[in-house]
Amino acid sequence: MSAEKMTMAQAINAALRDAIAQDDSVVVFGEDVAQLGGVFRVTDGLHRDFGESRVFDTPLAESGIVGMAVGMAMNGMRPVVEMQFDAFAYPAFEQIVSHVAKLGNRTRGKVRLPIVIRIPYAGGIGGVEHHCDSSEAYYAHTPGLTVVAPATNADAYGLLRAAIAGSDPVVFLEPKKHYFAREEVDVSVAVPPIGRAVVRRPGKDATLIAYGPSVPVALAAAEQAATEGRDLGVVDLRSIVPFDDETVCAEVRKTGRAVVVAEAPGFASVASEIAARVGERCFHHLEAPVRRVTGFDVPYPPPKLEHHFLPGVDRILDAVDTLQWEDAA
Amino acid sequence: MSAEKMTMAQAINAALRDAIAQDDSVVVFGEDVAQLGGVFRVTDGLHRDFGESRVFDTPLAESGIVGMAVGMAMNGMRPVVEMQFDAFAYPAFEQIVSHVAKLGNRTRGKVRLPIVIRIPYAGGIGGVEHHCDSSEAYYAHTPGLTVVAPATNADAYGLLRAAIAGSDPVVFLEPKKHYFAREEVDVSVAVPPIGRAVVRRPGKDATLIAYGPSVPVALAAAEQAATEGRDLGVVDLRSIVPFDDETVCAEVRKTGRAVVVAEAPGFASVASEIAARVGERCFHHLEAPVRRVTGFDVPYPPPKLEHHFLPGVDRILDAVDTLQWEDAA
Amino acid sequence: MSAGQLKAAITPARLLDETGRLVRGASKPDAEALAEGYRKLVFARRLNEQCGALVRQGRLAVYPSSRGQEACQVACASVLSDGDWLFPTYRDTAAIAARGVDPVEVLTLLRGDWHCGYDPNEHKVAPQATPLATQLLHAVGVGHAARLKGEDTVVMALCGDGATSEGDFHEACNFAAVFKAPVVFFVQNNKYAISVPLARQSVAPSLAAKAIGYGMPGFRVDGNDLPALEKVLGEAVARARAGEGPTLVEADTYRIESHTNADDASRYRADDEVADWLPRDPLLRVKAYLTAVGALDDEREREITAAAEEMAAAVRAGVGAETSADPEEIFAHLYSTPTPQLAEQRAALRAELDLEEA
Amino acid sequence: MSAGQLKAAITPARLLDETGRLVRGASKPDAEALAEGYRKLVFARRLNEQCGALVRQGRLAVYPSSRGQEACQVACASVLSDGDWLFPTYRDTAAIAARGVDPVEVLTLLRGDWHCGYDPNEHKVAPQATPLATQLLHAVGVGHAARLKGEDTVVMALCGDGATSEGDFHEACNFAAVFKAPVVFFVQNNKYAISVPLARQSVAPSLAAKAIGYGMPGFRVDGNDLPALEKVLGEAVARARAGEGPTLVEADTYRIESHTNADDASRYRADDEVADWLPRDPLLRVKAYLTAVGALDDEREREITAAAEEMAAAVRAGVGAETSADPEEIFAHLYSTPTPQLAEQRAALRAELDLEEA
Ligand SMILES: Cc1ncc(C[n+]2csc(CCOP(=O)(O)OP(=O)(O)O)c2C)c(N)n1
Ligand SMILES: Cc1ncc(C[n+]2csc(CCOP(=O)(O)OP(=O)(O)O)c2C)c(N)n1
Ligand SMILES: [Mg+2]
Ligand SMILES: [Mg+2]
Repeated sequence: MSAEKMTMAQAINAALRDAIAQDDSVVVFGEDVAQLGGVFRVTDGLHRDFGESRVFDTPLAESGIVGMAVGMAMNGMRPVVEMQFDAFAYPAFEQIVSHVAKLGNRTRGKVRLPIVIRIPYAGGIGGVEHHCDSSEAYYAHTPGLTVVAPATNADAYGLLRAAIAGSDPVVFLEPKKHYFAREEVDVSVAVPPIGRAVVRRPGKDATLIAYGPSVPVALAAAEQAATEGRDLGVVDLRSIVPFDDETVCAEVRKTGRAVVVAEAPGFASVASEIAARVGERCFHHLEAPVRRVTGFDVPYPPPKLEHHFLPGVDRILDAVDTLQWEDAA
Repeated sequence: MSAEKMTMAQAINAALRDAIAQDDSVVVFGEDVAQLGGVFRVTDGLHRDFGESRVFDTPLAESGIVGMAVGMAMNGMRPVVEMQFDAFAYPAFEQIVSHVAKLGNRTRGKVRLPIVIRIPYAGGIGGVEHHCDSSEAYYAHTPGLTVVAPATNADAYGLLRAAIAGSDPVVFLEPKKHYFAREEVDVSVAVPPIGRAVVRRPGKDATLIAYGPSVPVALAAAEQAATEGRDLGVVDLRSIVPFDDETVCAEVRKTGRAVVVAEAPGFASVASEIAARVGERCFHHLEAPVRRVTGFDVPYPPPKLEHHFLPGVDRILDAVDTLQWEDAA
Repeated sequence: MSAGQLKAAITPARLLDETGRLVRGASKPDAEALAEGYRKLVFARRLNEQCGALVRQGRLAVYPSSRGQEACQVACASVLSDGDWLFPTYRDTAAIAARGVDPVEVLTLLRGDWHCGYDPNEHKVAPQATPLATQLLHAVGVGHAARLKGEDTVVMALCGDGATSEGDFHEACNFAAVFKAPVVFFVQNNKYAISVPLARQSVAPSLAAKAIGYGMPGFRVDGNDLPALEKVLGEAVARARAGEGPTLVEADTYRIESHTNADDASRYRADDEVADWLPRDPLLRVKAYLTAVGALDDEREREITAAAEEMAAAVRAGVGAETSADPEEIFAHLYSTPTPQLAEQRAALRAELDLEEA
Repeated sequence: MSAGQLKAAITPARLLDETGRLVRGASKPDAEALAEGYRKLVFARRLNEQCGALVRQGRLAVYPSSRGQEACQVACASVLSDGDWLFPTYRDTAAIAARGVDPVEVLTLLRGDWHCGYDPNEHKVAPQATPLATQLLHAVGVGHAARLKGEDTVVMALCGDGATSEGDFHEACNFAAVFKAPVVFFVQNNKYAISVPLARQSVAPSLAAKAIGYGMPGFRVDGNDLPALEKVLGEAVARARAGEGPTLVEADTYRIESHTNADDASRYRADDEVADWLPRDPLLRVKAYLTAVGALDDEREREITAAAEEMAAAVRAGVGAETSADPEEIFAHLYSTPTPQLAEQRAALRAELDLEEA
């Protein structure tokens, strides 16, 4: 198969379709995923094509969905479940933290849980409260989970295939604002494995570190900076857990300057972790403190105010400006 | 009243007792808090002395407990609820994150929720799985919550009184391993307000930053270091949110070296936040990277292995040793 | 638990049949009160239509319509006293309006201006809940607190058929029953949770039958029959007020429109099904009854329509008015005293905005 | 929903009365099978006692005893086939042993060596669940997966009276009913959740009555009556196996000891209450019956006692044996391939340990 223009929703749909077709143990379930094809149409057509035993709607209960997935995985299946929106995964929090993340460890690896929890996440779509949370910190802080956040449609396909095929539970964060953006995707070309970051843009002056929905924003900022004579690199983490220290540190050591970009509120967040790690591991290469450009420490704002909350190009460039360029000269 | 030897359980009991006696709107409820006085006896005698309308047992359902607290606070009460153990607060996660933390904001301050969620937390007591989680990162990352973690019995009393008296929701983390440790407490002496850190021990060479159960460990490490000729200071945060940047940065700027000590797994944690903030705000004062001594990124281990997980004096001193003392000379 | 109680939880109570005739054995509703109810039905319907239009004009981001459920919307508000509380969902805009809140304030949420546009304390209406079933616990808390304070407040807690599957529904019902809290749980069973039909939500003989498992009375009622709803809900409110604890009421109704304008119901249900429900319109049967008993004539109908038009015009004007959202408001309400961190972040945003303006 | 079904969910079924006499109209249990059941009861009791002793000797950190509930423990295991699954709680050590798992392996958790000491797949026994009610959903998942795969596996899911208040209990029952999953929910209503009495947990006519709200059969049974339990649970298993979906069974029983050794039950219940339950001991009545019908004599009793003593000795020896916990194991199982971060942390711990040893 060769490159095709598709949206991220279509890329994920294709990944689910191919996984279901290839492996009898893959099942897809959640709220509105069957007949409707999901509120974002991500599972469109799967129920029609694979039937009720492979793709089905559940009662409206997220703890139930995830808890049932645990049992199905214990009994040899590979459940891929959808939480309808980020904040609606919170009712399943106990199941995710106390069981999905820990059952493999609890049983000394006798039980493995190949579960993928798909979460349409983050903002930028004008959604009302509870529909735009960036909840990755909750999962990334929980040992035992793999946390993936694709930024490109090709990664959405490839990382989801890898997540479904693996033996461990994965929280798969799908940036909602990408669902309907078209990109060339060649599903026959393998993407790097989960755990590997990718340098989306090399840069000599400073390194922007981002994942998921913040990657295109970081790229746009780098684009803009280039017109102003500053050469910014962009690292796309792709997965938050495992974390690719090697790639991140290699880039930062080259530039001596780093800005972490993420949509979630910054306090005790994944951005904090990245800043702390980079500070710890690249200390002697740093010309300036690692800056974080994140959402503010407030609940996701109402639609008319979200643009003030979201880290944008200007805010990133402002942060880059504070990286003590004079001193470094 | 003058100083009295009491355990942290007793100090908290006294705070609850005094708050109930002083303010008719204070109510205490949860699982086993009434007749039994709590599995840690923290609420001992309160039901007997104040009766069913002030102190009562609920059905066994944590989301129910917190959700009911939200409603009671909407209707003019000051609920103080107990989650029996750290991991058993997870079923209430949605109520905490989507409502307790956000309802004040949602209603433009028309509704305030003076709720205190008491959580016996962290390890060191030989508890089995789910009974020793350090869950502060989940709460600290959630905008709208105040997160308090006392390390001394006097603070346990004073901070809890302040938490109950305030207008905003507080997650009050009680280090279990302190419950039965006796200290002098004079409840008539006010402690600094929520949001203020305290320098428990001044030090010239490096600063240990800790909170809750890690404070005595940090103090013991400083004690030990002193015998080896190194002068370590210890900052006790007391509250994680709000965070006292001023005190922390003042100390770190003096010493140029910082080690963050916390029991929770380190990834995307409160320790990450502290390291990131200190790195950002004290960059030019730092002689060495900020080190983190935290729990490993694994589920809390079984009792016989917990001592390998917990940050102890040796591990802290090892980290201090890496703070590039040669270079700094 | 008697056989009669079981039956009441399974067979929907009715006062008016679909043609507006009093069912056999039913006592006559008060015509004047019912005419007032009819007026509210017309208002609710008009509000649903107006909001739909505002969505099409791009003035509202989204609107979950309660078309077809107007009798439920009106009844749950009309059985409450001023001191009582209403806990609505996103679909219950018309119920909130029926309670007396200015619809323009209610629509603040769906305009995207703020999460909640009215003061919950003013009309004793909680913010519209989006996370399903969570608000039911808050309702229990308000009720239990009232009881502890010796007040006779009653709390009307709304949710949909889908929401009954959530753990919080269970915990709320059970807490209310155990604490004998003065709560009326009112489930508008409109047969769908977005696309998921009732059969995938529950295989119980009825949703009201769940009451048995909590030890509280459960009633099923025709959700398109205003007087029946007012009777059943009114009795539940009276029991709650008298200290007899909670009741679970299930309304048998139907969501005529899509879940919201963003939804396409044709993907999961047949037009026939909707067509079957149209003749069961809650307005038609009240109108037929009132006309038959002479309590509604053309003039009164015109008067009601005109008043509803006035309301709709006010909604159009209110929603259409320019609002100036204050970016700094996102920091303003989170804590009663802002943390140093928020003060810092607010200052940073202000500096950005100042720069933009300069 | 018939009146008979309602009665079965409320009035406990019984085969043997407290004196061990067959109740009127009951058909005789098979004496040989019952004698085998008696043997298991004695084992379960002995295991409870042995574990209590091990706690007193400091060899186990804690033990939640099922003393008084042994009939439940034995019955829920004995009605299962090899391919079926058991989902136990922390209190169900005796049930797991009855299923054939070596008690020493089970006690790994309470010795503090590891979170679960047996291989769940070997005997098809899930790890003992501590977070209440959460395991019920896993049970539904195992059952639903079996059904999708065309297997006739049945899943026995255990919980206590307290756990029925949790949201997960609700979601599990509802999912099972909607999906017709082959699950038997078995609630051991031992009247307390730590200190909280049943009355604070539920005011329903029974816990089994909750089944009505899920559209599944519910049965209440005397939880100290082994043959009655085996009958009711066995029928539920048969229904599940036949594709007829889940059943909720509530056992009316009593927790004779404190919640665990760390608990002091005298703080919340009167000795009288316990004394009332002692004559309802599940062992006594089976013994009386078997003796009366001549299926148990002194020799057989001695033989059973001796075998139980042997088991206890093995438990003592096994639990007493030195174990060498490997500190690095805390990193070993989390991911099937360790993350670089864990590899780094493991190396750091190893370096520490090497230093200590050096
Ligand atoms: C906890 C939670 N999960 C999922 C959603 C997404 N969602 C919004 S409305 C809805 C369907 C609700 O159905 P029902 O309770 O029947 O109410 P109705 O919309 O029919 O009035 C869903 C799944 C949500 N809002 N909250
Ligand atoms: C989610 C959760 N909340 C609280 C606890 C603490 N806890 C352990 S056992 C128990 C009581 C359980 O009572 P019940 O379900 O009746 O079972 P029993 O112990 O009587 O067998 C409680 C509250 C827990 N383990 N899990
Ligand atoms: Mg509905
Ligand atoms: Mg119990």
